[in-house]
Amino acid sequence: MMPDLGEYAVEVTVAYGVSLLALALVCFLYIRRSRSVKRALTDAEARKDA
Amino acid sequence: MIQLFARDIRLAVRSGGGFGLALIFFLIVVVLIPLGLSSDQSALALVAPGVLWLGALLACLLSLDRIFGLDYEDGSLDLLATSPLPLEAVYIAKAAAHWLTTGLPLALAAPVLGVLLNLSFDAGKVMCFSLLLGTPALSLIGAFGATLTLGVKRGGLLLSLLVLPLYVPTLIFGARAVHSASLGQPFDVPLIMVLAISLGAVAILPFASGAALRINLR
Amino acid sequence: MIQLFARDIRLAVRSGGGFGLALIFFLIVVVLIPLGLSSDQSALALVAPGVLWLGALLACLLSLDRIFGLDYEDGSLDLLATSPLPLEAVYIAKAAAHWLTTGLPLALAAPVLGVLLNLSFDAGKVMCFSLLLGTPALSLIGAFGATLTLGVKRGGLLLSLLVLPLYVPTLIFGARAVHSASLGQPFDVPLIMVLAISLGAVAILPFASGAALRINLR
Amino acid sequence: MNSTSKSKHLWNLFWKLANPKVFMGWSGRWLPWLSWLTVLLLGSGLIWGFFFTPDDIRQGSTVKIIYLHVPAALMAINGYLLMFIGSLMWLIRRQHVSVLAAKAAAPVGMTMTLIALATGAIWGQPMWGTYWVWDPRLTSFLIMFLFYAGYIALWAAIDDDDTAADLTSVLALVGSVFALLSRYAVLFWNQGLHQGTTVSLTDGTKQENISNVFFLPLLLAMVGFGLLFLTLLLIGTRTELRMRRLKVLEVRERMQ
Amino acid sequence: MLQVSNLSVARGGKILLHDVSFSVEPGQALVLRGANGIGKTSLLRCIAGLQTPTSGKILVPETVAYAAHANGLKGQLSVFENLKFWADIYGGPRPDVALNSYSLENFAYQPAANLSAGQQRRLGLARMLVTGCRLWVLDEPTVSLDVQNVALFYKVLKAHLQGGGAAVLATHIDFQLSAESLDLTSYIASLNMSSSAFEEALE
Amino acid sequence: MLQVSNLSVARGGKILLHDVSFSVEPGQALVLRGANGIGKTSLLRCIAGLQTPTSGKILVPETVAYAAHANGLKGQLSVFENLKFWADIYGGPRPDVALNSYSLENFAYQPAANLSAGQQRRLGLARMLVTGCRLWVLDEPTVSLDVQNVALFYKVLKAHLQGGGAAVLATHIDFQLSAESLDLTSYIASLNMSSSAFEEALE
Ligand code: HEM
Ligand SMILES: Nc1ncnc2c1ncn2[C@@H]1O[C@H](COP(=O)(O)OP(=O)(O)OP(=O)(O)O)[C@@H](O)[C@H]1O
Ligand SMILES: Nc1ncnc2c1ncn2[C@@H]1O[C@H](COP(=O)(O)OP(=O)(O)OP(=O)(O)O)[C@@H](O)[C@H]1O
Ligand SMILES: [Mg+2]
Ligand SMILES: [Mg+2]
Repeated sequence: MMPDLGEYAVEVTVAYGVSLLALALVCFLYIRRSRSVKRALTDAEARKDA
Repeated sequence: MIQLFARDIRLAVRSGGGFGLALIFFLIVVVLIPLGLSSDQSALALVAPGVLWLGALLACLLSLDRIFGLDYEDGSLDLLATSPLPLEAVYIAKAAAHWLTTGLPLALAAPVLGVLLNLSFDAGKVMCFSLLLGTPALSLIGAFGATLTLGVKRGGLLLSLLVLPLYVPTLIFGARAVHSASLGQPFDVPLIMVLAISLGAVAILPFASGAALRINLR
Repeated sequence: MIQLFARDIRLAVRSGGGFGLALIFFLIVVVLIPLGLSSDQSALALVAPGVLWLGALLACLLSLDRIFGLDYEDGSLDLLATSPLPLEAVYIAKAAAHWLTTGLPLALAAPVLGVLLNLSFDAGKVMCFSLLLGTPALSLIGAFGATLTLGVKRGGLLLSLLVLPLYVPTLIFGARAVHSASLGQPFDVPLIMVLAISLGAVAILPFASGAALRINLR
Repeated sequence: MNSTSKSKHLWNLFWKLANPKVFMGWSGRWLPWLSWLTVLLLGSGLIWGFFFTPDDIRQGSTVKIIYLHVPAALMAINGYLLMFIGSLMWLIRRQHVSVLAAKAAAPVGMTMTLIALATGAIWGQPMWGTYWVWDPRLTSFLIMFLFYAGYIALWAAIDDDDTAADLTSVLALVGSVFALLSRYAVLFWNQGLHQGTTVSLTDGTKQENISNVFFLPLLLAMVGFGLLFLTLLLIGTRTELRMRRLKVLEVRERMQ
Repeated sequence: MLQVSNLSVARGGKILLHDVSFSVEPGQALVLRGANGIGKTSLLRCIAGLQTPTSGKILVPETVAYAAHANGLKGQLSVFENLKFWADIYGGPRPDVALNSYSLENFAYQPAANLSAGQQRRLGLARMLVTGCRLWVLDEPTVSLDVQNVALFYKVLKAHLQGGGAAVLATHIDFQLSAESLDLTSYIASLNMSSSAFEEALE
Repeated sequence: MLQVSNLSVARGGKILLHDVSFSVEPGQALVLRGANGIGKTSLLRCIAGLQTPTSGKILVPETVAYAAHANGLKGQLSVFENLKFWADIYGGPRPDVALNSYSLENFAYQPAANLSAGQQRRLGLARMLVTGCRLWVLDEPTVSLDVQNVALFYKVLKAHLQGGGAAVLATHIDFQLSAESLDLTSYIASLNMSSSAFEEALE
């Protein structure tokens, strides 16, 4: 499965690891904040209408 | 005391002056120095320990006047002085909050920034260690300076002037430790000196600062 | 406008933040940097232009938040805004006062301090000249940054974070001019660039700053 | 539909999106599709790049880093551009959506900058023998990172939303002028080691000095990164818009 | 001299006052009244041009003299220098008369930082006289003043009105000068008015 | 509860008040009166322990609650957090009662910076309640308060006194609570008193 990365295996995997981690982190933060704000807003609208 | 510490941290975070700011300032100084130097790369590793220490010191310096200045101006320092909390405790709480929001992040980031200045990873570790031992002294000495210049509105420059000479020993020993490490020489003596300065500051400065605060509020 | 300029200078002198303070800070930084460096003397002349420029830049930085901060806090900026003086003129008067109390003394002192760093006298002259041309840009950019961070109490660190990246071109060209001069190379191109930045800053920043002030007072 | 009326249609849509309600509706409709497309393209681009491309003769397997490095660098620059345009539109036409989009773009752009810097640094070790050199392109990227940081910090430091929007926009405009200036200053300061531009996006065709086996997955990764950027931008802008609404409701609630 | 029509005033994104209209002629003073937090300061800031109203129109002379909650003094400058500075900025009369009217002559060469709260307030009020402006906008002018000094303030204000000047002021004390007063309570904006269509649009 | 005997108070190297004596018992309030600049603030600062008198003695409980001209609020913290902080520092009661007494409940979670002048003052006064101290030292407490809120303040003060507390306050307004008042005018120090023996020795 894993391709042969030769003598630079560490560098390449670290580069992919770090980047994907950063991307995952920023996606996670955006989605989490989006969810919490959305929930807070629907709650607030519900309270207003109630 | 814990409450005051917690309040100061909360205030720092709220006003956007939390953990990140000192760090980025540190980064900027590290970027500016090679830019200001000629494009000669070889000199860089040579100056790295000094530059990193100096950057940490300046990042510390720039936030010093917040430590007491804000409370003095809005009158809450007066109120704190009439509260059951002794002024020495006020000083310690505030210096500790300052260290947590500036010194600690700086120490942790230093090895990474060291890479930008061609510092080896081993020397980077010593850098981190020396900053961990030294930044408490920077915060304590700085907060002490801040008590002296309380009455001077926005006396940032004056404060730096008072504080910088007091920072010299810490800077010299700290930078020397890293420098020795980067040359593969032993670095325990300067590191112990840095620790000694921090401990000495904890032992003496609360009393000096308490007195200075009392004088300034009079 | 002249009155505001005169008042700011008078205030700077009265509160002990006048001509001397920036100078002494500059001196300390210039002395500290070699201390932080290894004791290698030959490297010193090489790094001197950068160090001097960086010192000037940091000395400038430390007094930036005074420019508008004091007036904002005690309410006189509100009053100035309702006065017949346009806010652009307020900005210019204040930036000019800042330059006179920090930039100018720094430029005049730089050749002398250059001697401490093994800088030749000719290069020292160019140093002085480049600072004379460049410090107005530093003051103008800095005052612009100060208008942005008005509402942020004692936002010294944030202010530096905003301002320092803007200082990069001035620093590079200024230090390069001196570096070239110390190597006996032609230095007119970078010097002209420094002048151009200063002129550009005078042309654009008053409007940006006027707008920022208006927004902050709203 | 001919092409002029099509572009006119897009242009109209663009301005209509400045209305928060239209924006919420439109983005809500497209977001799921966009997310799946992102996963698909980014995933296939990176998998192709990582698993199914040959090694370079000189660079060995490190050439695989290009599928992260170049798209990230590209998006970092685009993010800055977007921030600039959003700020400008806010100052001229005072459309909240544009400035909130600028606000939402900044953290993504900063992450992209960080990825470009990190992958570049990791790449530098085997190629140049050092993690970092003060090469002009690298240096200007670092400076751009600082501009991002300043922009985000200013947003964070100001309490009032409209004031923050105005001030950060002024900063973005003035900052862009100085960013350009810095780029030239840095070029003047130092000649570097870094690769010249070999991929040109203007015509979208491959250039002579990069072969097809590398170029196609790279193109896919670039499109993937672009879509990811867009997705996060939409999510972020929607969050900011909702946040504004939430604040109004909270103030009102407290008053009752 | 001052004409305010259908003004809406907001602060912090919330509309406070709605549809306020009044006018002040030369020789008149208008006292704004209302509970704490009703929006007096915000209204006065609009008139002074420091804040833009959300709707409505304000007709004012080109320059007005504004005295806020804060005095805007420079502690390091002497009382005289403080006044002289504002006189220069506005191109108004020399500070001597102003100093005398608030019996600050004895403090003229003291740094303003050394004044007590009430003395600083008097200096803040004396500033009005050196601006040479005909419209004064005063936010709680009598705060921290003792009885005698309040009387002094009345005297100065009366003279200003008799000279064809005008004034708008907000205060909580019983105002002992014959002046119209306007109670802002009836202009309180209802809660569901939002200051920006943008925030409404999201429902 | 508070006993002041033969006190001399100086400010800026000048003796202001001379030979002041009074005492305040639990359940009592004392109103200090006097023209602007007579030395009320300086006297209160002596009582609060922020300033040392040049001569005379002050007997006070270990901790007193002091409210100065400035409110000492943190704008970035919410109203509740501000009070909570002081409650923690003094080990006093929870802020809820204090909030209610000054009808600040609605603002509890707003940053203190967003309050109007009068609202900030109320918050400053509410701080007294969370200190749990029995002696209150108040410097012009009613500044910027409207009539209703002044009444609120009276109510709170009365409750404090009835609970065995005591208060010293300086004010310029007509004080509508039955309280002794002390006019400081008769204690004004003559000019040739100097505040330091050192300066005397130079003659
Ligand atoms: C931290 C360091 C680095 C940074 C900040 C950086 C930045 C950039 C940027 C901004 C681009 C896009 C330029 C454009 O599209 O015109 C780029 C492209 C590229 N970089 Fe780097 N780089 C770094 C290190 C490296 C290293 C070490 C290598 C490999 C030896 C490398 C190889 C490349 C290549 C091959 C491209 C594609 C050029 C092209 O075809 O357009 N970079 N880099
Ligand atoms: N820092 C200072 N240095 C020198 N003198 C001062 C200083 N502060 C106040 N004074 C002087 O001391 C005197 C008393 O001031 P104080 O503030 O105690 O008066 P006060 O009775 O509180 O007046 P007010 O009613 O105006 O608040 C004033 O005449 C003032 O000029
Ligand atoms: N910076 C701010 N951000 C948000 N809201 C604010 C801000 N400043 C004031 N407010 C709110 O606006 C309202 C009006 O404030 P304003 O200062 O105009 O009142 P005022 O009538 O002058 O009151 P006072 O008599 O207490 O001075 C208050 O309810 C206050 O809570
Ligand atoms: Mg008000
Ligand atoms: Mg007083």
